[in-house]
Amino acid sequence: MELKVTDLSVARGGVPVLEGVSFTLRAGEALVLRGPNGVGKTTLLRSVAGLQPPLSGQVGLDRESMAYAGHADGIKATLSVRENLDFWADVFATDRVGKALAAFELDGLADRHAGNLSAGQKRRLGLARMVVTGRPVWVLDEPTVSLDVDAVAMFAWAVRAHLRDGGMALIATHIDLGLDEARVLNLGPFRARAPEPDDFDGAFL
Amino acid sequence: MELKVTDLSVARGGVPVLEGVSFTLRAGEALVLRGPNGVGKTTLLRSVAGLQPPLSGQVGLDRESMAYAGHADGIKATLSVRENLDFWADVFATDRVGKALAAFELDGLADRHAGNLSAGQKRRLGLARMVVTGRPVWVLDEPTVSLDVDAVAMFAWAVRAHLRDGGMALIATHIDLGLDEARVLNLGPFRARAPEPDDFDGAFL
Amino acid sequence: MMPDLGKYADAVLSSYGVSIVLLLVLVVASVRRARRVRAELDEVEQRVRRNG
Amino acid sequence: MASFWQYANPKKFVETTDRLLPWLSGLALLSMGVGLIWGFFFTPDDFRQGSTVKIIYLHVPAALMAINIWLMMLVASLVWIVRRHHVSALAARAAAPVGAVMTVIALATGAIWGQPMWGTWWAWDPRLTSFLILFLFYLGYMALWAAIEDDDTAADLTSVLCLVGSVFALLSRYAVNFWNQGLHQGASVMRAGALAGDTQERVSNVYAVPLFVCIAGFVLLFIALVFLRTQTEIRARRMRALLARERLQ
Amino acid sequence: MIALLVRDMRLGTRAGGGFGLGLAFFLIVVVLVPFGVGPETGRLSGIAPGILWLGALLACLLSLDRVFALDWEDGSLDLLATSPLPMEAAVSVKALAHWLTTGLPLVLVAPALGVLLSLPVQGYVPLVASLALGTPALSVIGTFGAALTVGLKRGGLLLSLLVLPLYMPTLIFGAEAARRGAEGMEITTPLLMLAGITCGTIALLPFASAAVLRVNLR
Amino acid sequence: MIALLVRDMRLGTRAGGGFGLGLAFFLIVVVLVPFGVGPETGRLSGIAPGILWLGALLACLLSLDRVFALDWEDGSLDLLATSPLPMEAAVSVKALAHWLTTGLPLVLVAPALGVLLSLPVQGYVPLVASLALGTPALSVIGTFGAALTVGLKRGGLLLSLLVLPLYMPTLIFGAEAARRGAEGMEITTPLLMLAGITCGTIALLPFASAAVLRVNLR
Ligand code: HEM
Ligand SMILES: Nc1ncnc2c1ncn2[C@@H]1O[C@H](COP(=O)(O)OP(=O)(O)OP(=O)(O)O)[C@@H](O)[C@H]1O
Ligand SMILES: Nc1ncnc2c1ncn2[C@@H]1O[C@H](COP(=O)(O)OP(=O)(O)OP(=O)(O)O)[C@@H](O)[C@H]1O
Ligand SMILES: [Mg+2]
Ligand SMILES: [Mg+2]
Repeated sequence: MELKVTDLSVARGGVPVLEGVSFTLRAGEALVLRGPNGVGKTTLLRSVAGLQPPLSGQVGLDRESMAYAGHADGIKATLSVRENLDFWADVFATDRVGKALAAFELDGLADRHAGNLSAGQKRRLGLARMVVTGRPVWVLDEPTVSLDVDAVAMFAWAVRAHLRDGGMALIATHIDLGLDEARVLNLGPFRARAPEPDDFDGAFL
Repeated sequence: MELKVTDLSVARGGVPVLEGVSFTLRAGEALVLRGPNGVGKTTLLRSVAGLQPPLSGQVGLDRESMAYAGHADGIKATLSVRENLDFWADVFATDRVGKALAAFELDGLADRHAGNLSAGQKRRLGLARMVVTGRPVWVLDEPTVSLDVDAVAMFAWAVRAHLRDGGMALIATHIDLGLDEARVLNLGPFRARAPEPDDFDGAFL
Repeated sequence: MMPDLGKYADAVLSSYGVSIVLLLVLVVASVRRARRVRAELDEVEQRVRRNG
Repeated sequence: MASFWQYANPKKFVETTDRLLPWLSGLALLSMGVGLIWGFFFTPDDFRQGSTVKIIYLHVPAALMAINIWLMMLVASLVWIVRRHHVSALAARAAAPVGAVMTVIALATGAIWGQPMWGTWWAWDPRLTSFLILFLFYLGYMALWAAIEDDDTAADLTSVLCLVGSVFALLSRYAVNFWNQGLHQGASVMRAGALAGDTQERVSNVYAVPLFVCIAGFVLLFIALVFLRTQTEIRARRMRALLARERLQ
Repeated sequence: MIALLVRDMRLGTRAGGGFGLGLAFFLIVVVLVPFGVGPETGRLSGIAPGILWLGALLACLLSLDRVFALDWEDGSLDLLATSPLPMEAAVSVKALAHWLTTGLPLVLVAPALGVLLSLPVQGYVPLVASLALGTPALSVIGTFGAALTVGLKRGGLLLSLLVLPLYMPTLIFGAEAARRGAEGMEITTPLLMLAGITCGTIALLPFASAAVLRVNLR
Repeated sequence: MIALLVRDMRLGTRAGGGFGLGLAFFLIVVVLVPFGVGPETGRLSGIAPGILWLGALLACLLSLDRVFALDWEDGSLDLLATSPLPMEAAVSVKALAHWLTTGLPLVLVAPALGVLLSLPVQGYVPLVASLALGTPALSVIGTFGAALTVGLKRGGLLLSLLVLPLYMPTLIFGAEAARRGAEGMEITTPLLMLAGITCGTIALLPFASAAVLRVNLR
C-alpha cells in the first residue's frame, strides 16, 4: 500500500495556495511537511484527507484509509476520556482503546471528564484517537501543540509503532518531533504563483 | 515597579494544583514558567492575571497592570485584522495599532477578515494585541503555539522591546522561545501535596 | 371503617393517592441516594486512608 | 455552646443531624399520620363542598411548604453569599427538589379539587398561576445546579439566581393579581381570627386542628428530608474532592 | 450507527446537554400564552390546539442548533466525515437522536398542557396523534436546516428562518388535524397527509442533508 | 465603552451576525399563528396584541445566547475582564447592543405585523408604547440570564428556562397594556408598572450580571 500524491493544487477561500505538490509515501514511512505560517499546510492536509476537493491533481488513496486530526480535537467535554475513545472505537469498529490509553499514558485520567483536562492532556487524548481508528494513513496537523517533552516522546513512539505495523504518517509541524527517520518536505517552493492578470476564464482567475 | 508573588497556592476545579509559588519580577525582566502538562501553568497564570482568586498567597500588582493572553486569542472572525486591534486599542485607550501590526508583520494582512487567517497568522494577531494594550506586565500562556521559526523570532523581538521599555513578561511554554536572557522557573517542585486524609473541615478536603 | 365520601370519592381518593405517592417517591429517592452516597464515600475514604 | 455557626462546619453538621434524624423522622411520621388519618377518617363533610374538604389536609400544607421552602432557600443563599458556609449552599440545593415536589402536590391536589368545585381542572386564577410560576423557578434553579460542574461556581450562581428570582417571583405575584382577579379562597388559615372562629371565612375548629397537625407534619418532614439530603450532598461533595485529589497523585 | 446514537443521547442527557429543556420550553411557551391573550377559558380553548402545535414547533426549532453545531465546533464532524460511517446514516441518526430527546417528550407531555389551555375533551386523542405523526418530520427537516447552516457562527436565527417555511406544511396539517379534532370533526385526511409528509421526509431528506453537510465541511 | 458598543453592533450587523434575524423570526412567528389557530378575523384580532408581545419576547429570547457566548468561546471575555473597562459597564453595553439590534427593530416593525393580525385601529399606539417601554427590560433581564449560563456549552435552552419566568411580569404588564389599548380601555397603570420594571432592572440587574459573569470567568 502506498499513498501517491501527484501534482496536487489546492485552494483556500477560492485562492490557490499550493501548486504541483507531488510525493509518495510507502508503508512504514513518515513525511513531515514544513513551511512558514500560511503557506497552506492545513489546506493540503485537508485535501489529502478528502475533506475538501483539490483544484487539480490526484490523491492515490481514498479517504477510507485515512485518519485525520486537525487543529481541533473533536473532544466532548462532558464525556469521560474513556467514553470519548470508546465512541470512536465503535465508529471505526476497532478495539484498541486500551492500547491507545496506554500509548499516551491516559490510564490515570480515563474516568475524568474530558472538559477538565489541561491543554496538553486534551491534545494527548486527541492523538490517542488516531491509535483507535486503526487506519493505515495518519494525517496530522501540528500534532504536538501544547505537548511537553515527555508527551512529544510518547507521540514519536506511537508514530514509530504505527510505522512498524506498516502504517504511514503525514505530519505538518513547525517544531522538532524527534522523528529523525522521517523525510521532510518543504512546501515553500510549491507556493502558488499569481496567475496571468488577463487570464480571465471560467473560474474567474 | 515589580511583580512580587508570594506563597501563591492555586486550585482548579476545587483541587489544589500548585502550592507555595513565590517569585519576583522586576522591570525589564522576563520569567519563563516550565513544567509538564497538567502541572498547573494555566491555572497559575490566570490567578496572577486576576481572573481567578488564588487559594492563598498574594500577587503584588493588581490586574490593572496586566495583559493576559491565554490558549484562546479572542479574535473576531468577521472583523478585519485592523478592526480587531482597533477595538482593543480603544478599550485600553492607546494608539499602538500601527506599532503592533509592524511588530508581527501583519501590515499585509491588515484588511483581511481574521477568520481567513491560518493558525499561525491568527496567533500573531493574538500576540499583536499585547503590544496594543500598553500594559507593563505581559502574562502569556504558550504564546508560540503554531508559530513558525520566523514568527517565533518576531515574538522574541517584541518581548525584548517590551522589556527594554521597562515592561515585564511572565510566559508559560514547553518550547524554546529564543529568549536566553529570561530566567526559568520550573513548577514541578511546587505541585500540591495531598493533605491528610481525615482532615474533614469546611472545605471538604 | 372507610368514611362515606359521596360523589366526590374519586377526587378525594385520587388527590390523597397522588400526594402520598409523590411524597413516597421523594422520601424513597432521598433515602436511597443517601445510602448509596454514604456507602461510596466510605469505600473511597477507606481506599484513601490505605494509600495515603 | 459556642456559636450557631459551628454547625456550618460540614463535619459537625453531619454528626449533629445524624443524631437528630431518627427523632425527627419519627416525629414527622407520627404527626403526618395522625393529622392525615384524623382528617381523612374523623372529620365531617362540609355542607357546601361535601367530602372534598378532606383535600385541604394535603393541599394547604403543601402550598404553604412550597412558598416557605423557597424562602428558606433564599435565606440559605444569602448566608452563602455573605458568610460562604458550604453547608448553607448545599442545604439550599437539597431543599429545592423537596420544594418542587410540594409545589407539584399543591398544584395536583388543587387541580383535582378544582374539577368538582369550579368545574374545571385548571383556571388562570392568580394564586394558581403564581404557583405555576413558582414551579418554573424551582425547575430553573435545579437545572442550573445540575448544569454546572464546579460546586462553588454553582453555589454562587444559583444563589444569585435565587435572589433575583425571589424579586421577580414577588413582582409576578402582583402582576398576576393585576392581570386577573380569581376564584381562589383567601388566606383564612393564617388570619388572626381563624382559630377564634368569629369571622365568616373562618375554618371551623373541626377542620383547623387536624389541619395544623398536618402542617406540623409537613414541616417536620421537610426538616428531616433537608437534613438527610444535605448530608448526602456534603458526602457527595467530599467524595468528589477525595476522588479528584486521588487523581492528582 | 448505534454508537453514534448512544453517544448523542448520552451527550443530550448529560448535565448541560439539554434533555428536558425542550420540554421545559414547551411548558413555558404554553404557560405564557394566557398572559399574552388573557385568561378567558373560551378564547383559550379555541386557540389551544394551534398554540400547542406552535409551541412544539418552537421547542423543536430551538434545539436544532445542537444537532451539528457542537460537533462542528470541536472538529468531531470532520472526524466523522472521514470515518467509515456513511454521511447519510450519520445524518439520520442525528435526526433520530433529536426526535428522541425533543419530539417524543413533547408528544408525551402535550395532554397535560392541553389542560392548562382548557382543550376540549374530544381534542386530546387527535392532538397526540397529530403530534406523534408530525414531530418526526420536524426533526428530519430541522436536521436538514442544521446541516445547511452548520458552518455559520451562531447560525441559530438564520436556521430558524430557513427551517420555518419548510415547517409550514407539517404545521398546517398537524394543527388542522388537532383543531378539527377539538371541534369534533373528521380528521383522517389531515392525518393521512401528515403521515405522508413524515414518510416522505424520512425517506428522502437525509440524502439532501448529507450532501449539504459534505459541502459545508470542505 | 463606546468601542465595545461599536464593535458589538458591527459584529451583529456583519454577515452571519444576526441583525435582522430576530426581526425575521418575529415576522415568521406572527405569520405562523393564523395557520395554527385558524384564519378567522375575530379570533385573530382578539389575540393579536398578546401574540405580538409573545413573538417579541421569543425573538428576544432566541438571540440572547449571542450576547456573551461568542465572546466566551474565543476568549474575548477573559481579555475584557482584564481590560480597564469595569464589568458592570461591559454588561450594560452588551444589553444595550442587544436591544439596539433586536428590541428596537421589533418595536419599529410591530405596527406592520399588527395589520397582518387585524389589530384594531386604536390598538397601535398602546402596542408600540408598551413594546418600546418593555423591550429594554427584556434585553437587560436576558443579559443576566446569558451571564448566568455563559460557561455552559449550548446553554441556549437552559437560558430560556431561566429567563422566561423572569420575563413574566414584563410580559403580563406589557401584553395587558397592549390588550387594554386594543379594547379601548385605560392603559396608564400597566404602562407605569412597565416603566417601573424597566427602570428597576436597568438600574440594578447589571450589578448582578457583572457579579455572575465574574464568577463564571474564574
Ligand atoms: C392548582 C391549583 C391550586 C393552587 C396552586 C392553590 C394554591 C393554594 C395556596 C398557595 C393556598 C395557601 C393559601 C394560604 O393559606 O395562604 C391554598 C389554600 C387553599 N386552597 Fe388552593 N390552590 C389551588 C386550587 C384550589 C382549589 C381548586 C380549591 C377548591 C375549590 C382550593 C381551595 C383552597 C382552600 C380551601 C384553601 C385554604 C384557604 C385558607 O387558607 O383558608 N384550592 N391554595
Ligand atoms: N478566504 C480566504 N481568502 C484568501 N486567503 C485565504 C482565505 N482563507 C485562508 N487564506 C490563506 O490561505 C493560506 C493557507 O492557509 P493554511 O491554514 O493552509 O496555512 P498553514 O500552512 O496551515 O499555516 P499555519 O502554519 O499557520 O497553520 C493562508 O495564507 C491564509 O491566509
Ligand atoms: N475539574 C477538575 N477537577 C480535577 N482536576 C482538574 C479539573 N480541571 C482541571 N484539572 C487538572 O488541573 C491541572 C492543571 O491544569 P492546567 O490547565 O493549569 O495545566 P497546565 O500546566 O496549563 O497544562 P498544559 O501544559 O497541558 O496546558 C491538570 O492536571 C488538570 O487535569
Ligand atoms: Mg495550519
Ligand atoms: Mg495550559
